[in-house]
Amino acid sequence: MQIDFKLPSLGADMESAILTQWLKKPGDTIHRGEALAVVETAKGLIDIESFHDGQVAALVAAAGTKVPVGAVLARIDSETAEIVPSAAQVPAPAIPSAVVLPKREASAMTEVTAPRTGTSGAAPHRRPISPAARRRAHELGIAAETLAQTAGSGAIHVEDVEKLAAQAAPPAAPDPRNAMRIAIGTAMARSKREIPHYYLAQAVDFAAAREWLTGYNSRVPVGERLIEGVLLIRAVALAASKIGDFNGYFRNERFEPAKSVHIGTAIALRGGGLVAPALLDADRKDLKTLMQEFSDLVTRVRSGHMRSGEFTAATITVTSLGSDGADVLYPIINPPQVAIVGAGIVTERPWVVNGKLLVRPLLNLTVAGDHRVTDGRAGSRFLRVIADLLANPEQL
Amino acid sequence: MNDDADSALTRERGLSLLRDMLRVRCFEDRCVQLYGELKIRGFLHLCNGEEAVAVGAMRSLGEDDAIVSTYREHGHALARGLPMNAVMAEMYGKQTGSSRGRGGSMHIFDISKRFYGGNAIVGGGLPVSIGLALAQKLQRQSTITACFFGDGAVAEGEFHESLNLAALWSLPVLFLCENNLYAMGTALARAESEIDIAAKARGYRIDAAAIDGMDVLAVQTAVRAAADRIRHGGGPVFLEMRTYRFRAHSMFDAQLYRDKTETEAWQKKGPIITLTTRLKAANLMKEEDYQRLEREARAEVEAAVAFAERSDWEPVSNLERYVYAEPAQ
Amino acid sequence: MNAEAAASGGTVTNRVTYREAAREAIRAALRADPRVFLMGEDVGRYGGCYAVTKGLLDEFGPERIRDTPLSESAFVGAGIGAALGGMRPIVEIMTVNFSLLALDQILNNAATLCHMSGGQMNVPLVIRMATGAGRQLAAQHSHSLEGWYAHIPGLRIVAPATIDDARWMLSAALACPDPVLLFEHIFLYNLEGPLAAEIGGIDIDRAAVRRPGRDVVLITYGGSLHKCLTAAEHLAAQGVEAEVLDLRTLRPLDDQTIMDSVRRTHRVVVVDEGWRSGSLAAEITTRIVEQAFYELDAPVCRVCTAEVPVPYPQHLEEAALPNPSRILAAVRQVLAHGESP
Amino acid sequence: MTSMEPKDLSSRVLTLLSAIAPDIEPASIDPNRDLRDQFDFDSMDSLHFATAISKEFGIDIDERDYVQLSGLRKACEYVQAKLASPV
Repeated sequence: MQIDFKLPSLGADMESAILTQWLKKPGDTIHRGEALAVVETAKGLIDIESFHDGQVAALVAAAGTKVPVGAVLARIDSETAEIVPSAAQVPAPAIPSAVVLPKREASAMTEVTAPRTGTSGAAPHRRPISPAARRRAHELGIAAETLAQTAGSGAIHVEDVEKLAAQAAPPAAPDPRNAMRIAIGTAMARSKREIPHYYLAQAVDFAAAREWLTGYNSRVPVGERLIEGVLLIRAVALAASKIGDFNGYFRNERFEPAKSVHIGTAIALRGGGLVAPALLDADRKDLKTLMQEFSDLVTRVRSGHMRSGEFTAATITVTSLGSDGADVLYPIINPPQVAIVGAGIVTERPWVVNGKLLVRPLLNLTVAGDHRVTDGRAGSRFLRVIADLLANPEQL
Repeated sequence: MNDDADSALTRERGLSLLRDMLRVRCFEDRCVQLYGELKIRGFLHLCNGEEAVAVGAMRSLGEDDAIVSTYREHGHALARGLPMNAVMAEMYGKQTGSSRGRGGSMHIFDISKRFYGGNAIVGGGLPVSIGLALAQKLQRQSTITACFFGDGAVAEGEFHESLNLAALWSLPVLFLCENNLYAMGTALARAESEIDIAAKARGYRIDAAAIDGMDVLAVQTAVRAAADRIRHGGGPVFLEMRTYRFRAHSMFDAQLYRDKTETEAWQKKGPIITLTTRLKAANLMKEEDYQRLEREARAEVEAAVAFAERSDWEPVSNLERYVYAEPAQ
Repeated sequence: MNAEAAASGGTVTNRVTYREAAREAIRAALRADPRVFLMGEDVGRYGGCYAVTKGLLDEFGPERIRDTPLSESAFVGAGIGAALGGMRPIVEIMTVNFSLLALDQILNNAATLCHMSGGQMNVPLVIRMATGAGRQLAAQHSHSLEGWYAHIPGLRIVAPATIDDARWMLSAALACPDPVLLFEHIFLYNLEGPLAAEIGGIDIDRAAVRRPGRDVVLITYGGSLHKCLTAAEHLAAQGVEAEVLDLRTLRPLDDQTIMDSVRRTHRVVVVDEGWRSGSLAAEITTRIVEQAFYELDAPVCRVCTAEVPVPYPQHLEEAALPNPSRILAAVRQVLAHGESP
Repeated sequence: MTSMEPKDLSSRVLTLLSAIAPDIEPASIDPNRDLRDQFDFDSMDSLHFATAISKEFGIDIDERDYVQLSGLRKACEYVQAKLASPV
């Protein structure tokens, strides 16, 4: 079998050598360990030995030439070559390529772009701005250039940026309504963006509730009378405590059921805007108590004496359009809550009762649910519980 | 592994010693070829010519004795019984190597064989060996520590400090100096004012003797006697093994510092030839025995090469492991 | 130096290796000053572990090209003593890995004698050492400890990374009255390139911009310089102009040139083969924060060797050491920093 | 209760309205227009208004009469009538 005799690597950092002298010629026999040639390396002359017994078949590299490591120097006919082929032929597992610098980094580098500030070349005196100030300016939407033009020459710090931002603000006191509009907008936008809403509507025969209410109110002085809204709040509270999946929060990617039932009651403000403070533990209070608290709540909203906690305590919200408005209201869930019940106005409508067509005061009740927590079947069950309670007001 | 060194030379004992030396010789020669083919990288220090020191010494040391070696350690490791597959895989830097591929030729370790590894710093193992001996002494153990080093280490400060401390505290350490006449490229006479190394050791009041490092039987006998003396509280012993290395100091050495004729002269009285001649003279072996043992040795080496070739690389994700002790699994 | 260069003299350049340039520097020093002599392990008969001193023994004889036993503490101390005694020794420690055996002599004698003696004695000694990893020599033979030595007041530390510096830095070092440690990264010995025939006044006090740039500066030295130049070429193809700053002197650091680069580019990557904790890169980063804080558009990014003993297998060693891929990743990071998230 | 001067009555009713709806500017109220249209008066506001009038003037107001309190003038007329002929 004929073997290639290659220039071996003789050192950690040897890349090539000069073949100075052949010690054998074609036809000569060669023994394992016997020197075949002499090469000149950076370290001096070194004999290179054959690892096989056999006969020199041909000399490939000429004396005096510079040869890289691994280049074929000669060919040897070897009898002993039948033993395991030299390791070179056995495919070594590849060294993981990820480690080697990929030849063309260009593709991986496409996203590298020169920084935007093209002026960084021979920029004139550059106003020192602290990293913290730079970040604060970014947050407040103030461009670095405008920062640089501020008076003085010292370094610009965070407080300078905030002073600048304050001056830039409109002189008039910010209109509170505007701030609330932004707050509502942000919450509703986030709700639309994050919460997969599903909507269900059901018409409810409100006649029994109205009848019951008129009877109740006729037996009590003006100050203790109830309004339709509180019946709905009570019904939703009882339904929420019965079916817990609609009462709680969706946070950190999972539903947290609330232990108590606080009903967020949507109260419209004059001239626009809405707040939904909570009536606490509405499932454990009777209609009389609920009405007093609800009445007090509206009074405080009207006079602007709200307690901050009341805004965040609600575990589910009820909203209605009052006595004149659309028939059906499709509300948006108030995050992080997971459901909201809406009530349109009560209107006289044809309605079949025990096969007879009658005129009845109907209330269009809707529920919007967070599909991450509940689905349509559960929603309609929840709606039916509310409807049944309203149909049997004595249970409220 | 501790058969009786003093008994008369038998065929069985002779062939066993020859087999072990041939395993080392074939391993080293194959490494030269593998280095040429870029399979083995870094530095490579071969012990051709010094096989008798490795085999003879390891034959006379106990399984629980501690061994400290140098960067010319392949013979020590194989004679000590480290599996050839693991040693070859370590030469490749594979995960299955004796040090998970992290050490390479100069850093082969095996705690199960109490083989405390090679050391790339000349003389670096000496202070460590007297520490191991101190632990054995303090724990009243019957084991000893054998420390291999070359004549080059004799010039290091650590040689002086270690021998003095070993003698001062009468520590159970056996100093085995492989004097192969060259410290890398510097002949002994150009490195040492006193070239009788055994005499140097006696200066520290340590029992010292010079041994023919080419005669495996002499080495085995001397090490056995020294080990017994130490085991029975005789304090440190120093054996200067006079030997010679047939190949370069390491890969990339043009051997400008010595003459080819000197190497050839020593090769004629090498450890393998010396034992083979003696066994044949006492007709305890024939040439076919030699051929069989060499074939078996070469086959074992090829199996180890194949094992190393198909072994996996240590994944890069393990790069930072073993810098500190890992919690017991 | 091949024949035709020597014959024509003048500014003709010819192609040499870093190894040959370093050898020529020693030869020129030996010829120029009888007080100069070379001492080290196997520098004579063996021709030098990295063959830098091959042939010098035949040319200058055993008195000035002195092979030593393996006794680093002794012969480095001897170098200090000879310098005190009026000679101009060049001591070769085979590699920085063995210099640890002579650390006491270097720190407690060479670096300290002048100050301790109230300025009476100085130590005009040059110590040359090979340094760095990348040849799979495993943990004990792959250290990069320039940062340690650059910590020591009283020492001058230089790192010639180009063929010109390998050829001309030594004379400046020998002229210095204080001890100078000169580090030659093992990857550089085979580097081949043009050598300017005569460069007057090469100093060892200034860093050098090897590649001007605009968008980021790669601050490095020694064996990492060429990795940075490779990375810079890749970046140029992306339209990113990277400046490459070769420190050349590691103690004292050339703060002025460093800060000039920072002011031009505002984004910094420091590439240092030492381990990150307490490294030269850490010192440089701190000085930039102290002196050019407001020039920074992004935190300084460091590319150092992973904090592990350097492993033997090629793919683990490659993963541990600074390499062009990791440098490019660092550049991406500093360029992306501060852009709108 | 003697009948009251109309001016006196309407100012007292206006005061009541401001009490229950402080967020309404009194000057901006058009007495003739429906409070619901002008200021989104809801059922709670109406109940509060009715309760306040009932307490102020000591008259009982049936639920069915809320519609007569839907504007300021209407409310005053309702109270006037109630006071004139208490039922």
